[in-house]
Amino acid sequence: MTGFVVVAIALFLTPAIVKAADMPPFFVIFLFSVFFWVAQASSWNVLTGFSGYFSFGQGAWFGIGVYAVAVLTGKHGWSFIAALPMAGFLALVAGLGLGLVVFRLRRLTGEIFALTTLAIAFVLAALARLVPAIDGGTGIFMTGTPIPEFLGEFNTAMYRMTLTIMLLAVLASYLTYSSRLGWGLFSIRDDESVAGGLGIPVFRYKMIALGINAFFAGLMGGVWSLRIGFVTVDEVFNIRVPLFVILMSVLGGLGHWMGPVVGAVIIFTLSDRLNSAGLTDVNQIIIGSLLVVLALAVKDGIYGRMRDRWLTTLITFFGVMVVTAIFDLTGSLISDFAIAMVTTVVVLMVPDRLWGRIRGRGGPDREEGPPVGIEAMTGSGP
Amino acid sequence: MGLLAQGIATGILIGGLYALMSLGISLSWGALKIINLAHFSFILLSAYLVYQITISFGVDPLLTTGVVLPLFFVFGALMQMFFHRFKVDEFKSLIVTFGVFIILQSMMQSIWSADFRTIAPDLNIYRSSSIRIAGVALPIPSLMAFLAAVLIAVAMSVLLSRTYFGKAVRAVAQDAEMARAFGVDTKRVAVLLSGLSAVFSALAGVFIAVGQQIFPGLAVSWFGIVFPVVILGGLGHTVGTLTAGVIVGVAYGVAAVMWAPLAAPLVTFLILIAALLFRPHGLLTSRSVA
Amino acid sequence: MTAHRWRYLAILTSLAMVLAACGGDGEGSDTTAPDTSNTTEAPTDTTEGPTDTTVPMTDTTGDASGDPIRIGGTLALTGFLAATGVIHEAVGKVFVERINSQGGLLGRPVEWVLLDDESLPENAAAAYERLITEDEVDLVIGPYGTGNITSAMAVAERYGYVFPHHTASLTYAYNYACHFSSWSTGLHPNITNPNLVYDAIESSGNTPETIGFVINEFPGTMFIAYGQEGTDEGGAVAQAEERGYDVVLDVTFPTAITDWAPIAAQVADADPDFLYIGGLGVNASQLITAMEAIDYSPSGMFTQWPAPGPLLDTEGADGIMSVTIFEEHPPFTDDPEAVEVASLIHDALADAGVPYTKVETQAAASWTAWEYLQQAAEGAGSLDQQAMCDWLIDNGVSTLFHGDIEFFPDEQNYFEDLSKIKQIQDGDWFVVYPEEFAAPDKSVVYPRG
Amino acid sequence: MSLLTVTDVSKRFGGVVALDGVSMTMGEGEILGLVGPNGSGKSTLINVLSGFYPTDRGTVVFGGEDTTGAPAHKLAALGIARTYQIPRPFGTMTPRENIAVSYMFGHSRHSLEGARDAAQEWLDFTGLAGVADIGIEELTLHQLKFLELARALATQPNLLLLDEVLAGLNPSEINESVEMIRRIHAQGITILIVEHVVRAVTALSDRLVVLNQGAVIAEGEPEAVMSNPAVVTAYLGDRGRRA
Repeated sequence: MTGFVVVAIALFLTPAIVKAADMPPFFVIFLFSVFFWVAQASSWNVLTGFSGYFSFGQGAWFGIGVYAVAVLTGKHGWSFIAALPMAGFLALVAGLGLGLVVFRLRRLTGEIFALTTLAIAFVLAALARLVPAIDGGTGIFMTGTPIPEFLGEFNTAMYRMTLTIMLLAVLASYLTYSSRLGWGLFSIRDDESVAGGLGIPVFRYKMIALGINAFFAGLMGGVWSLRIGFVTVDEVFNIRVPLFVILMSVLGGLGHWMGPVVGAVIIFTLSDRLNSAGLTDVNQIIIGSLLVVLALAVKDGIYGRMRDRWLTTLITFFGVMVVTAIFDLTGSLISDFAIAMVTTVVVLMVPDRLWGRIRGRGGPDREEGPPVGIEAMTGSGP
Repeated sequence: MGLLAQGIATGILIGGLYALMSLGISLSWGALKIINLAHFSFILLSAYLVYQITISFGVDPLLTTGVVLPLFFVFGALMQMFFHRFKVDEFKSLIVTFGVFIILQSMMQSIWSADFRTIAPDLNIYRSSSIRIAGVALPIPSLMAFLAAVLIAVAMSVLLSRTYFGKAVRAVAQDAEMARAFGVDTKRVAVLLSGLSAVFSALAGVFIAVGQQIFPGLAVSWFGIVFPVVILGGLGHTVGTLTAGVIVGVAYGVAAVMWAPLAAPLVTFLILIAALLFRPHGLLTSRSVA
Repeated sequence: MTAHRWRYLAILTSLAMVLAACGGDGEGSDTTAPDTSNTTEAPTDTTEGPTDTTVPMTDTTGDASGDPIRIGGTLALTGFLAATGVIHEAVGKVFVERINSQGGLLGRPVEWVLLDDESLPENAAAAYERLITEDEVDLVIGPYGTGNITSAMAVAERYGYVFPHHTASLTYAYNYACHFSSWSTGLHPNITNPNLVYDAIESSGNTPETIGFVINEFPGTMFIAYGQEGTDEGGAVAQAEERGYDVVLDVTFPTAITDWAPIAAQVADADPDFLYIGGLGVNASQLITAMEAIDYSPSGMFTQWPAPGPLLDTEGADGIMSVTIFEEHPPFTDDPEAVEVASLIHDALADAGVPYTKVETQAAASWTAWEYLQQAAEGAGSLDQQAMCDWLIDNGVSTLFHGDIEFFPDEQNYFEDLSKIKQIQDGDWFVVYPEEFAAPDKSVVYPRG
Repeated sequence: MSLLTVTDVSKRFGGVVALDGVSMTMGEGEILGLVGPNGSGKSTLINVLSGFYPTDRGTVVFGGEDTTGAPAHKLAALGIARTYQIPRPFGTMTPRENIAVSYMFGHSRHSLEGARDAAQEWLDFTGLAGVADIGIEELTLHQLKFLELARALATQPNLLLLDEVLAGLNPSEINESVEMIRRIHAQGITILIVEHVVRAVTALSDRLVVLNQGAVIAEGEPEAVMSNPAVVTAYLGDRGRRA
């Protein structure tokens, strides 16, 4: 918890440091994009990672948030700061509404649940197109939307808002993970009816998980409407958001609150660097292969490996970081970070058996006592 | 009235194409427990291949099936071997095949560019020809797709309900372990079925190449049609899939004509959600493959 | 064993990423990075960095020498706008090569830092932030697509960069003092554009009694068809009614439409004398195909922003009209330079694997936007954004495809609508209206043959 | 006084009648054996009592409170715990974590803090302490059965429903289990035990209830019940009776 506070403070100070250290302002912009994805992935993980209900609904909750703010500010003259809470609230209502129907039906589990959530997004898109009061196809401009002064100029404001929401989302995910709620959800994921038999209020817990997911996805969507600038149905309700959060969480490791955080940082940094190198097509192919390889080879996601080989992780990461920084290989801190990160991931991807041989002994490598159960999948639980 | 009749007629026909696009996904999902998103790029890739072969050799687009379909049978079979090798389950398959989908998409774009491709009319006599029945015009491309879909749906349901292969598939669909225990060569069955599924998707691609302009963005736009059809029809249920395709096609057509084209997707998905809530195992309910 | 092989494949993939990341930043790092701390403050300061770099280099050799002038921008190279984005990519490359071969800009070579925004406005915004604050490009040029341009313009405005762009359709929304549209639509396309179309039709001597509208539910096409949201001014539909045409059909369809048969059926049912398609890309081709499929062909058609190639290859499209800036026939091709550039663009598009390589609206608009940058920099004699902006407003630009252009600050920097009407006649596009731009002995054919 | 009263409970699946007007009571602190041939409705009754299936007809009163149709988690909270014929542990958790979860929920509501340590009590009780922190997949069937018991006990129930805990165990393991059930009972927990292994049930139970085709055909002292002709018929068919 103290660690959490320290990180929070550090992040809030970062923009000032960036300015003081004459680092490119893009650093700030880069960071708030990371925050966006961390929040999205973390909130998704509370539902899908913890309770095992695979959801494509992220796009829907996100979209509701975006449109809530866009419509209220753009069409009803609300101030941004007044509209923002509605983004979270409306998404929450929609989420609970879905849960109320879906979670009552025992058979709506597994892929059927997943596709229901997918369908929801399509329906919302169709609605937004059809109803002029929402969009009606003309799109909504957010570029002119005034932001309250106390938040600072645009990028600073975006940074502060995304950071706050991201911290709250991760905190929610962490608190869930380290409480009865979390363990109740894990039990539901493992065997829902047994969980019920042990006195876990299955329905209520699933509703809470879905609520947390929808609320933060929507709230962040509300902030993001400013970033999108010109809100249209096709941009807001495309399958990109749900697919990225899935990719990020799977890569980082479902089930632990840290998994999506790690995954989001890795994936976003990678695609950002590849895009900035003008290698989008490569980016696509790499992301595709990453998906395939990780789903097949790295069972519990990178974060699991990071815990098992925490020492290696630290040494590799900071080692590379220092080298690239000292010899100024890239001229950009973000790129140094990206390289260090990728190298670490590469090292962590070395399969257990081979790893054991490298380290001069057979068997899977563990640099600490072999954790099992939730531990294994997720590292130190509560 | 004539308008409505026309709307329904074209709806039924386009429904055939939808069914054809959905069959492969439905079968591999229902019988092999593989949610194969790669099928979307299979459809598009086959359309591109048809286009390429047609314009390079100036042949009739329908003749290309001789090359394209076997090719995709191999693709499908190889893919299943791969899944088998790595014991890919339902959940993993969603992620893995999505990865494959992304890769194929960007490859197609880098080969054929993002621009629109059309088989010029002189090579494609089918595109805008049609036949009239009782004042209702039936476009040839969708008519062909529809007939193909009916043929395949019927053939498959016969194959699945009457032959040993069919029994084996059903056994695998119900409980692969058990099937193995009873001496069914589950891997061979799965590989064959996966190959067939790919062929159906490829065939859909052929008719798409014949019927419309193709571009990389197309594949994603199919998600919204195919998934409703697959779920509505019932996983692995060929006749059900055909029925669902027609229902979606007609619903789409009628909603577009009577209300607004914008409303069509809405109607489609409301049908889907209703189905998910009340008939999660498909219209002609049958949990197993048939 | 194979399990391992796959894992190793993972390692290789990741290594590829490392290289990619390095490579990318190699590109980024080979520029002099002047004091960056200013770039976030007031617009005037942002130009300080760039202007520093205009100081002549000591090792001046050859005609275009010294530090390259870096021009940043994104395009929709992937995603649903990519089909057209690829045209703008090809044109930009041609322009940059040509300017470098002709001694560069201000005596310095030009480097185009092109990124992909995946057709997403938020990516465009992020990319322009990066280009301006991290890569510290000297100049920016707009992306493709209304949404992306809108988001990118907000960034350019934040840093006071001159922002030339080619294809933003929601003209009324752009108030940035240093944005310069190279599109020929003028500030009120929702008024001028439909009127041009109707004038063209009537120039044939025949006036349609009934008209039908099939409109893509896309901001740009909606704007031109129905006027600006909130204000009831203009719009193709309203103006058709003003002219006494009887509007017998008015349908909007979703951008990602998959089935055209129902709309075709509706058109056939309404059977208008003239069909106005507010379509993008292949919409028109798809609709015509669907109508042909039910043996219906309207006696006159117009489509907003088509992909010209596929339309030529569409059975039953002969006689359809559209708007354009430039077509490769006299009088446009009387200028030899235009012909030369056009041929360069052909090759570039062919290399990019684009089937239809002729220069028309998109390519012409794209080229013009680049001309803005070039002439502004040369005119102002520096890369000072404000100076360039002022120079453009004071002097206008003389363009290859639009002729001389003058920007009207009180018209949000737009110039008058210079659009022309083109029509497919015997298998090719020809400008048919206004007369002075019409191809030799070509005029509007309505009703079509 | 009776802890559980079942009155005229019926349950049908489609055309099949699984329970047909079953009535029975259980006294505080007794061990009741529920026996009957395959498909006689034993497991269905357990599922009804633990709230997995709603009843079609009839009422269930537990601890003086009408619990007919109450959801499983409510019944668990009231103090009903069950085990499963085929063990169903939480696969991603260790035995300790499995027990900790039910300690947190069930009849005993505890926070996460100390749940892991609290689990030790039942680990020791069931002799699983040695395998407390290894993966579930490494446990033997015998150990999994004990984990079922430990997990049920950790909810600190008043009524424990044991669904064929002895099935698939070898004689020595059976004796061990019987011993353990006695010790559980000694803690004052009322036990409903469903069994095939008649020898063990008769040894354990104070009373037997015999189900056949969803109906109670006999009830009472174990010996008396086992010699009841109807019961013999049910188990062995008519030949058995003549013999």
